[in-house]
Formats: sequence, C-alpha cells, structure tokens
Amino acid sequence: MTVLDTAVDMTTALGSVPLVGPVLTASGCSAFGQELEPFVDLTALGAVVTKSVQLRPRSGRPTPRMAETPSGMLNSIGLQGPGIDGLLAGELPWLAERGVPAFVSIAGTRVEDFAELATRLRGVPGVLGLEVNISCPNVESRGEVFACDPLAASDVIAAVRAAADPAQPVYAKLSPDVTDIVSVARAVTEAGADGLSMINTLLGLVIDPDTMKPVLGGVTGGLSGPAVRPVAVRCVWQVHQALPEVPILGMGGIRSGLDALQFVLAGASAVSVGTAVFHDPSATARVHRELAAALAERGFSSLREAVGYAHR
Amino acid sequence: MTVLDTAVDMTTALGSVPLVGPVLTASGCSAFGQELEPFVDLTALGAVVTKSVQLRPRSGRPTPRMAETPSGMLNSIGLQGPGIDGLLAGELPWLAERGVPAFVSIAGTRVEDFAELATRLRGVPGVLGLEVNISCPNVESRGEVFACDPLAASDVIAAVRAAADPAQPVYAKLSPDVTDIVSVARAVTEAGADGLSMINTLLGLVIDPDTMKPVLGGVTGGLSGPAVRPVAVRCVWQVHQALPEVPILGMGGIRSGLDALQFVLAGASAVSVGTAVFHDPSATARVHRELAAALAERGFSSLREAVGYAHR
Amino acid sequence: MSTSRAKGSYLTQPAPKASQPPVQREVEVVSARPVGAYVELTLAAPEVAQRAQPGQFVAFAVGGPMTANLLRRSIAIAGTGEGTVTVVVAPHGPGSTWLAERRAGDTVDVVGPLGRPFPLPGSGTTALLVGGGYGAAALVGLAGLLRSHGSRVLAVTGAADAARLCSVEELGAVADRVEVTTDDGSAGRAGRVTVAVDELIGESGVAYACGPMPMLRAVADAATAAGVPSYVAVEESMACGIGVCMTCVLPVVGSDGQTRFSRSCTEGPVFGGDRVRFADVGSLPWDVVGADAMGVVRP
Amino acid sequence: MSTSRAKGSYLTQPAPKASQPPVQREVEVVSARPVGAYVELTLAAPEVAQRAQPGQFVAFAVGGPMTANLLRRSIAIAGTGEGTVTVVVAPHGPGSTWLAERRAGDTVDVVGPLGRPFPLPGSGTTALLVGGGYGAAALVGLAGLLRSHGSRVLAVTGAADAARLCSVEELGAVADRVEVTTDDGSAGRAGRVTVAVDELIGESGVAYACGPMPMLRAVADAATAAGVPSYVAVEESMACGIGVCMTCVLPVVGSDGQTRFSRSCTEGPVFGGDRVRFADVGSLPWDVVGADAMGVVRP
Ligand SMILES: Cc1cc2nc3c(=O)[nH]c(=O)nc-3n(C[C@H](O)[C@H](O)[C@H](O)COP(=O)(O)OP(=O)(O)OC[C@H]3O[C@@H](n4cnc5c(N)ncnc54)[C@H](O)[C@@H]3O)c2cc1C
Ligand SMILES: Cc1cc2nc3c(=O)[nH]c(=O)nc-3n(C[C@H](O)[C@H](O)[C@H](O)COP(=O)(O)OP(=O)(O)OC[C@H]3O[C@@H](n4cnc5c(N)ncnc54)[C@H](O)[C@@H]3O)c2cc1C
Ligand SMILES: Cc1cc2nc3c(=O)[nH]c(=O)nc-3n(C[C@H](O)[C@H](O)[C@H](O)COP(=O)(O)O)c2cc1C
Ligand SMILES: Cc1cc2nc3c(=O)[nH]c(=O)nc-3n(C[C@H](O)[C@H](O)[C@H](O)COP(=O)(O)O)c2cc1C
Ligand code: FES
Ligand code: FES
Repeated sequence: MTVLDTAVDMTTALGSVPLVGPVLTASGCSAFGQELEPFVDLTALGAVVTKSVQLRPRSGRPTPRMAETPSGMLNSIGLQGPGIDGLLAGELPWLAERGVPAFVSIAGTRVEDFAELATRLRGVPGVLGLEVNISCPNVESRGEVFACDPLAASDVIAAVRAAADPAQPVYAKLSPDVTDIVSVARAVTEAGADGLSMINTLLGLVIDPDTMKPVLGGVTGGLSGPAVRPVAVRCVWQVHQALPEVPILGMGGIRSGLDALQFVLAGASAVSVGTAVFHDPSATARVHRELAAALAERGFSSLREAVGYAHR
Repeated sequence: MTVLDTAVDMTTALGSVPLVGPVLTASGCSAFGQELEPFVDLTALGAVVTKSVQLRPRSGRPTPRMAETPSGMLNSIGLQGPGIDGLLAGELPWLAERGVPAFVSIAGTRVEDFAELATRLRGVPGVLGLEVNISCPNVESRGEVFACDPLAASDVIAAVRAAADPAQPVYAKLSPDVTDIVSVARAVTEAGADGLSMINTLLGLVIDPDTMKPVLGGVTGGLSGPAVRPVAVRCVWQVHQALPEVPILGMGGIRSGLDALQFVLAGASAVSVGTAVFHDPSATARVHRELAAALAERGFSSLREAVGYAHR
Repeated sequence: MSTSRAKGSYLTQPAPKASQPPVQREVEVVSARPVGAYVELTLAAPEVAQRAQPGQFVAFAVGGPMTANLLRRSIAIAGTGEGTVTVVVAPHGPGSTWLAERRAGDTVDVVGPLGRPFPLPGSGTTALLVGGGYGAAALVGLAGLLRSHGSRVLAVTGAADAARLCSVEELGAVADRVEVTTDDGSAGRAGRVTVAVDELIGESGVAYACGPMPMLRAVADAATAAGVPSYVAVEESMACGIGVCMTCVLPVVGSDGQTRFSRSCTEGPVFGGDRVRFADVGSLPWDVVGADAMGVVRP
Repeated sequence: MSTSRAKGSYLTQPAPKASQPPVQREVEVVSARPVGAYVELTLAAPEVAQRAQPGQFVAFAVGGPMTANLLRRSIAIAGTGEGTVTVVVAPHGPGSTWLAERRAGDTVDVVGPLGRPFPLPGSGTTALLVGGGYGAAALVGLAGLLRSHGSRVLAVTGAADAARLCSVEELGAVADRVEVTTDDGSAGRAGRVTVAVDELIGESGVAYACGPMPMLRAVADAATAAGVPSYVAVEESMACGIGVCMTCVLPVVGSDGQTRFSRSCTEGPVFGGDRVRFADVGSLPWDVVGADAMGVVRP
C-alpha cells in the first residue's frame, strides 16, 4: 500500500497529533500490531490502537471466548494482556523501532488505575496518545460500567487528562449501550477528553443450542462487526451533531472504504477497523485505499473536507 | 402446517390467554395478516400481532423508508395505518371471521391516546390482548421516547391497564436503546403490565454513499433482523433473570427454530417473527415446525418446560 | 398533474388484483443467457408460470444459504413458457449481481407471481407499449396477450445505449410496429423514447410503460395530455414484495379521488399513469390520507 | 498431569515458529473429491504450498461475497504438491458445508500457512503418528518428511466408523506400519486409537497426534507415561487464525514452567503434549499467569 495512491490528501489528526492516514486498527482486534506485519505496511496506518492494557498482567477469561453471529461476533476475552510493564518493555519498543505510531488503549476498574496507567505512559516514544476504554466494570460502583454513567465516565477522563502527558491526546471510548450517548459524550468532553472513540461493542448473548446454556462463560459478551454498523454510524452522527468541534475516531462494523466513508460523512475524522481484520488481515490497508478512491470519485481533494459532510 | 407435527406440547399463553402455539408475527412485519394467507395457515399461529395502530389514520413517512444492512434492515415507516376506526371496521373483523387471534399493537404520542385505544378495543371479538408500543416519541416530554424512561413508560402502561378489558392481557413492548432494560421492565410490570415484548428495533442510521446524506428522510430508523439477535437474547435473559415470573414475548432476528429456541431458553414463553418474514413469507410456520422438532430432539415434552431453561 | 383534479376526470381505473395468489418455491435455473448488458434467466417454475399475468413480478432470495442480504429482489416476469418463467436481470448491486451469476442447474428461491397485472383494454384497441432498458422485457408477454385479444400493438423500446436495449427481437416478433431509441444513438433513433411516443400516442387507445421512473412519468404525461389512458409498472424499493412491510409506497390517487400512500407491490406495480403523483414521490403532500396525523398541514 | 511439575521435567520443548510468514491469496480449486464422509479439496496456491510445513493450517473465508459469516475457518494442510495445497473438509456447520461444496474452477480466499509446524526428532527416531477422523490427513505430510529424515514411521488412524476414516491409503504408502481402528468396528480393529497406541508407544521415540481433544489427551498421556515426547495439533475455536483476537487460547506450560493462556493459532496449533493442560481447557486455573488479576485466588 502506498499512502498517497490517489490525489486525495488523506492526512488527519487525533486531537493535535497529525496522522499520515485516517485508518487505524481497533483496540483488541489487532493485538499489538506485530501479527499484521505479513499483511500490511504498519507504518502506513494512521496508528495501531493497542489492546487495552491494565496495570497487571491478565490471563483473560476461560474459553469459549467467542461466538459467531449473523454479520458479526460476540466476544468475551477479558482483556488478556501483558500489563503495563510488559507493554512498556516489549510491545511499545517493537512498534517504536519500526516507526509505527501507537495509540495506547488503557483500562482499569478504578479511577486511580487509569490515572496511573496514563502516568506510566508519559513521554514514551511512539505513543501518540491514549484511548481510554471505559467500558469496564467500576469496582467502586457495584460493577456498573464507567461508560454507562456520565459521572463515572468523566471522573476517569478527568483523572487521565490530569495525569497524562500534555502532548498525548486523550480519547474517551464510549459504549453504545446507553439511553443517551450525547450526554455521556458531553460529560467526558467537559472533563477534558480531546476526542471520542465510538463505538465499543454492544452487550449481547448467544445461547448454544446443544448445551442449552450461554456460549460464553461470562454469559454476555460484546457484539461487533458489520451487524452493528448502523448503530455506530447513528452514535457518531448524534454526537457530531451535538458537539461538532469534538474529534471522533469512528468504528463499528467497518469492512470497506464505503463503510468508512459513512463514518467520515457522519463526523469521524479517523476510523478504526476491528472485526473485519479477522475476515481479511489486510483490511486496514484496503479500507484506506478504497476510502481514498471513494473520496476522489466524489470530488473531495482532502479527507478533512468530507468530515461531517452529511450534516451540511 | 399442522400445529402438532411432533409429540411436543406447543401450547403456551400470553398472560392468562392460552395460545395454540408460541410463534406470532411481529408488529409491523406482517401488516394485519391478510397478505400471509397464501403462505401460512394463520389459524395455526399463536396470534397475528397487528401493525401498531393509532387513533387517527396515518400516511406514514415519505420514502425511502428502508435500507438493507448486513443481516438486517433499517426502517422508518412512520406507523402508516388505518387508525383505530379503520382497524375496527376492516382488519379485525376479517381476522375474527377466520378465527385468527389478534394481538393488537397500539401506539400514541400521549398517555391518553393509549388509554383511549385500549378502551376502544374492549371486548372486540378476536382481540386476545394488547401490545403497547411505547417506542414512540412522547410529545409531552420534548419527544423523548416513552420506552426510554421508566416513569413515562409506566404511566402509559398504568393507563392502558386501567382502561383495557380485564380479559385482555397488556404487554409492554420495550426498547433495547436504554442503559438498563431491567429497570424499565420492573417499572412497567409494577404499573400493571401482564407481560413484556422484547425487543423493538435499535436506533440506527445509514448514509447513502451516492447522495452522501442519510438514506432515510427521518435520518435515523429502526434496526431489525438477525444482526440484532444477540442484543435481543441478552435483553430477554437479563429481564427473565430479574423478573422470572413475568411472561415474555421474545423477538429480534428470529429466522429459524433454533433462533426461537435461544429466546425460549433465555426466558420467552412465546416469540414473534418479524423481518424474517420479508425473506421467507412462510417463516412463522417454519419456525414453529423447527422449534417443535428442536424441543423434541432435546427431550422436552412441552414448550413450557423449556422456558428459561438456560438459567437453571 | 394537478392534485385537485375531480374524481371523475381520471382516464384510468386502479388495476384489479391478479386472479390467483402467489406461491413460494425453490426452483431450478434451466438456462442463463447474456443479452447485451443483461442476463436472461429461465426458471423451471410451473406453478408460477401457470399463474403469471403480464405486469407481475417475482421476488428472489439472494446470496445463498449464508447470505447477509435478507431482502428479496423483485424482478419483472419477462415471459412464461412450458412450465417456465423468464426474467431479465441487470447486474447492479450485490443482489442483482448474484442473480445474474446463476447458471443452469443452480436453484433459486422465488416467490410469485406478485403484484397486479396490466389491465387489458376493450378488444381491438390499439395499444402503445413503451419499455425503458430491461423494462421492455416485461412488455413482451403483454404484447402477445394484447395481440391475441385483437389489439394492434405499437412498441417503443429505448435505453441509454445498444447494450442496454432489451427484447427488441421478441417485441418485433409480436408487435405490429417497433421503434427503437437510444440516448447515444448507438442503435435505432438517437434520443429518448418520448420522441417515438409523441408520434404514436395519437393512434393509440391505451398506453403501457415499464422502465425508470422519469420515463414512466414522461409516457404517462404524454398519454394523459393526449387523452389516452395509460398504465405504468413502477419500480419502488421493496423489502418484502408481498404487502406486509409498507416500504414500497408512493402517492397514488384512488378511485375515490383521494391520494394514499399505496404499496407498489400489492396495489401496484401497475398503476393508472394519471393516478401516480410522480412529482410527489419521495415527499409527503398534505393531501395524502393521514398526512394530517403526521403533522403536515394544508399550506 | 500435575500442575506443579518442575520446569526441567518436561519431555518437550515448545514448538518453534514456522520459517516463513503467511500470505493471503484468492486461489482456484483445481479438484474436489469426496473421500468417505469428507471432501478433499486441492487448491492452486503455489505461495502457500512453497511455505507450508507439516502441522500448519490455512484459514478460509466462507460463504461467498454476500456472506453473513465473517470468521475464517481453519483447516489443516493435508499435503502439498506442485504448487498445490490439499485439505480435507468435514462438512459440519454452515462454513465447512460451504467449503465442502466447492468445485473445481471455484475460487476461495485463503490465508496461510498458519501456525507452528511439528518439530522433527533427531534423525532416525521412530515416530508414532496418531490421527483421529480427518485429523489423520494432517499427518500425511509429516509422515513423508519423517521418512525422508530417516525415521521409522508407525501410524495409527482411527475414527467413529469406516466413512470417517481418513488418509489410510496415503499413510499406508509412506508409513512403515499402519494400524486402523474404528469405534464401531466397521473397518480395522474395533475400539479407540488408544488400543494401538498402547502397543506401539514402547517402540517409539516421539509421538504426534492430530484429532479431537479427548484423543489428543489420551495420546499425550500415554506418551508421557511411557517417557516419550509427544506433539499434538489442537483444534480450538478461532476467530482470526493469525494471532490478533485472543479467542483460541488454552492453558499451556511454557519453557519457564509457567502456565499461560496461549494462542493455539500462533503459539500452536502444535504444542508439546505434556505441556497442554488438557484437564483445564475451558477453565481458569489459579496458576495461569495473570489469573490473579482476574480475581482467581490460589485455593
Ligand atoms: C416491481 C419491480 C420489478 C423489477 N424488475 C426488474 C427486472 O426485471 N430486472 C432487474 O434487473 N431489476 C428489476 N428490478 C429492480 C431490482 O429489484 C433491483 O435492481 C435490484 O433489487 C437491485 O438490487 P441489488 O442488490 O443489485 O442492489 P442494491 O443497491 O444492493 O439493493 C439494495 C436494496 O435496494 C433495493 N433496490 C435497489 N435498486 C432498486 C431498484 N432499481 N428498484 C427497486 N429496488 C431497488 C433492493 O431491492 C435492495 O433491497 C425491479 C424492481 C421492482 C420493484
Ligand atoms: C487448527 C485447526 C485445524 C482444523 N482442521 C480441520 C480440517 O482439516 N478439516 C476440517 O473439516 N475441519 C478442521 N478444523 C475445524 C474447522 O475449522 C471447523 O470444523 C469448522 O470451522 C466448523 O465450522 P462450521 O462453519 O462448519 O461450523 P460452525 O459450528 O458454524 O462454526 C461456528 C464457529 O465455531 C468454530 N468451530 C466450530 N467447530 C470447530 C472446531 N471443531 N474446531 C475449531 N473451531 C470450530 C468455527 O470456526 C466458527 O468460527 C480445524 C480447526 C482448527 C482450529
Ligand atoms: C475480539 C475483540 C476484542 C476487543 N477488545 C477490546 C479491547 O481490549 N479494548 C477496547 O476498547 N475494545 C475492544 N474491542 C472492541 C473494538 O475495539 C471495537 O470497538 C468494536 O469491536 C467495534 O468495531 P468492529 O465492529 O470494527 O470490530 C474488542 C473487539 C473484539 C471483537
Ligand atoms: C418494517 C418494520 C415495521 C415495524 N413496525 C412496527 C410497529 O408498527 N410497531 C412495533 O411495535 N414494532 C414494529 N417493528 C418492530 C418489530 O415488531 C420487531 O420488534 C423488530 O423488528 C425486531 O424483530 P425482527 O428482527 O424479527 O424484525 C417494525 C419492524 C419492521 C422491520
Ligand atoms: S414491499 Fe413490503 S409492502 Fe410492498
Ligand atoms: S484465532 Fe485469533 S488469536 Fe488465535
């Protein structure tokens, strides 16, 4: 893939940080990027969004961890990962050496965890910014998910913004499983989020017809893939409508350049490709190419012109 | 289709009203039943759930009214229909003459509308009960949808239960677009709902890559079909878990008997087949047949035994 | 067309229902043949063939057993033979492309015949048939039926270019006269079908049209202006094809003079050309029955 | 297997990575042949063939361009020829059924070769190869490679019944000895593969197994009990096949003696038989690295 395979200027930004292109991986859907090397030029991506990391190494949940669903899948990985020490020692240097920008997703179950992670990531080479995965249970509030409560969500974001490197933009990753996503978006923006990532998975459940029990040990899981795309585009549309100045990293079911175009027209200035990578390991590069071609065909000379165009 | 094509007892009930079988149409997905006559024996269905009716005849929204989406569709019909007078004069007598039980879906934009509809339907021959479509904007609350607010939702249900024929069970049809569906379920049950219909469509949006504007004139629409099934099963599971004694009419993406089985195992005592009818006009009869066979294979002698089985 | 026309001033009556209900069948493709830009599929579907009347359509499930595309694709019936039904498919999006890739021996799931057929005129009436693109295919059966009822048949078939012309031979074999037009002049006369329609409408007692909406509108307007009744087969986006979803509506004036959002699948696809409010398709005029309940007020 | 075994007491080392990275290609099916209950597909996939090593697998996109099933299906490589790769597919759910319906001339989208190959023993070591059902197919290439490295090859292939036996001829052509077992006695000896394994493990210096999990466990246990190193190719449900999703994990003891949830796609599918904690698959033992952060405490 060449970044500039059309005349369209595909550069964009995450907050104040410039990106060579608008297509990123999605957290948890491309691990830490290394496994994609045989399939795509990682340096041509906007960034690798890394699997959400917590303070300690985590085993994740027992299997089965997934179920295929119509045009999507349900997952319950349980944030298996190396912990912040492992990330700082292993994956981030690997990416930095190759010049692959990392947008680091952080997760926790208490506000202080998030803040500590942000502190640990200050000034780390190659770390463009932080995506804050607030779709985690808040242990201090009977396990309610941070992202489902505007107050809890903004507590996390305020703490992260205060602790994080000022040069690193902080994006809040929102859950669609709320009655009013605009109110959550507004709350986290007021708390200091430099941008919003939308959407995380929808809460779903599949029952195995053979065992007659939920497929996943955790009972429910996160629904992703093209099945959820109309919900994701709706969230991006609503939030961009209400908060047009807030940058959005759009995601949820993007499989093709025309899918990505929907998110851009709805208000996203960059997109993440998640589940589609499982179907097509070179999906990120293909989506970039197809999006560039689609923009050119529609007479745009830059991606930026197209952001939010459907609202005009 | 014969109702008893296996040894399994497929009878069930909506509240206190017995049904010959657990498979119903879904409101708005089989009009008033008449067009299905060439394809299925309507009298063998649990009931025909009629398109939501309001007090006055409605033209519905201008076209385009739909967009196909991965494993689903988005619709924005705008409740086109004959109004309650038309329904009482035309469709309900047609169904009653043929002995086809009707579960009448009612809709409105103020509490009194719902109550008046319930009053008008008292004692009408062939009307088994009422499904209350509360996924409508509440004109008295800045257009917020009744189903998204436990208070507004229970106001509607209390008014309908008070006005309705005591012999007609009242089911509240819930929206999945809420942070906590259990709290809405609890509120409407306490307000007198005899059962719950779950789920209505998810709010979605599709942008047309050619016009670069939302496909639907109403911008957003309702997402339905197999794409949403994991969300629907999750809602049924959560509500049955919290309120095991409340009967549930399950729906959302049911296409096969095994899909229906998931809902039954999660806690639904009957199911509605909606979007699948567009793909296969005889889907309701096929789902009944396949569900009966699936129950038999799993050693159930009656549908009732399987209701909520996945929780045990 | 004025919205205030008096009830009695319409040249057409709404098309009556088909005589028989549809069936749903898994059928075999017996032949697949490219015709210009299209593919002609012939299906072994005796029950559909036996019931079909010109103007009706069938609806195909697309994409195979694992498909993510649940909505059926409606395709006009281009002809019926001994237990067979023929359709002409223009590959466009994923569904029609999949259909156009079917080969002899493949099976497809089909529902039909659907919709209302073209009403026939009094015997001996000269009929003008106008087809645009693959729309011409839907008129071949009608031409034969009209001839067998003693009508003189004048046919016009037009398209963007020669490859998109359809059924020229078939119409030639049965019609008394066939005019061909292409926008780019690559076959027949250069220009729109309207050039030929304007010439022929005067000798016609009834007009029939099938093709893109702007063409239907032009033919209907020309016919109405000439005082000739016309019937058009519209193509609205359909989710179900059988009348249960209400996605396929357009504003049509009923026999009582009132405009309703009518389902093009079950109340159409054939409508009186002077009854379709073409200019209002895709909008909600205040005088559509029930528009008031939507908050639309008389201007 | 005890979870507290000392680091040095393992008979196997973790299988090393493959020598070359995978590719993604749209390839043509050159032949499709039913073999008992299975279908053998041969693909023109020179780049995959050239890179493939025994024990690796490929991952297919299934369902065609309109598919609702997005996850790839992993299938073991049963052999490679002149620019071709052969796989044996057991039709089961929608994805494998679709694959089994492919015919010569069709194209499929494939990623591979994936996963770690079987490590080879010191030259001249007698090797016992045990295949269950279609799992036997994955051992054919290994048998050839071992023979060319001077190993004596003993093969056991078993299945529920004769129709589900696989690669008996192919193994017969290359192995020094082939034992066949079926649960129902419809071919070979009646019983499980273990009857033959128990007889042959004593003469073997290494064991390899591919097949259902209970069989892998039985073979690994028999080998370990006999002091023989074993390598098993596991079959865990996979969403991506390339190591990015973390769905395919199982508890495996690493070279440092610690148990981790290891990805069967990139750290497997070949694992040391004495390193897989079969009894703990599908659960979360307290001593898995990072279990403490999940709230699991040492009992
Ligand atoms: C009564 C009727 C008769 C028709 N006859 C023919 C025919 O003889 N030959 C033929 O090639 N096509 C015919 N069409 C159009 C055909 O149904 C659409 O071209 C086809 O559905 C396009 O689907 P797609 O999957 O290729 O495109 P997509 O763009 O993927 O379709 C997406 C959705 O929009 C709908 N849609 C898209 N274009 C049209 C259209 N032009 N009209 C109606 N719905 C559309 C589809 O049905 C589908 O639901 C007819 C349509 C109708 C309503
Ligand atoms: C490394 C490896 C090698 C394999 N080799 C072969 C082979 O040579 N021949 C063959 O026929 N099959 C093989 N399988 C199994 C094959 O991938 C599954 O049988 C097949 O995916 C079943 O898919 P389905 O669509 O038919 O069933 P479905 O039940 O519809 O599958 C649903 C989901 O579950 C997964 N799944 C279902 N069964 C299995 C299974 N047994 N193992 C892993 N995942 C499963 C599917 O991949 C899919 O994601 C292998 C699996 C793995 C992991
Ligand atoms: C297997 C899997 C693992 C995921 N892990 C994470 C995660 O660790 N952190 C996170 O913020 N989102 C995670 N997600 C959500 C994705 O980043 C993304 O928001 C969601 O899947 C929607 O995009 P998609 O439809 O393109 O996959 C995960 C999704 C999947 C499918
Ligand atoms: C075209 C269409 C129209 C609908 N109209 C109504 C309606 O009038 N009232 C209602 O309560 N639900 C309506 N629904 C929602 C369905 O009844 C059902 O709750 C939803 O579609 C999920 O089920 P499904 O996936 O089986 O379609 C409609 C759905 C569709 C697709
Ligand atoms: S297409 Fe469903 S009503 Fe016409
Ligand atoms: S299948 Fe995705 S990590 Fe193994």
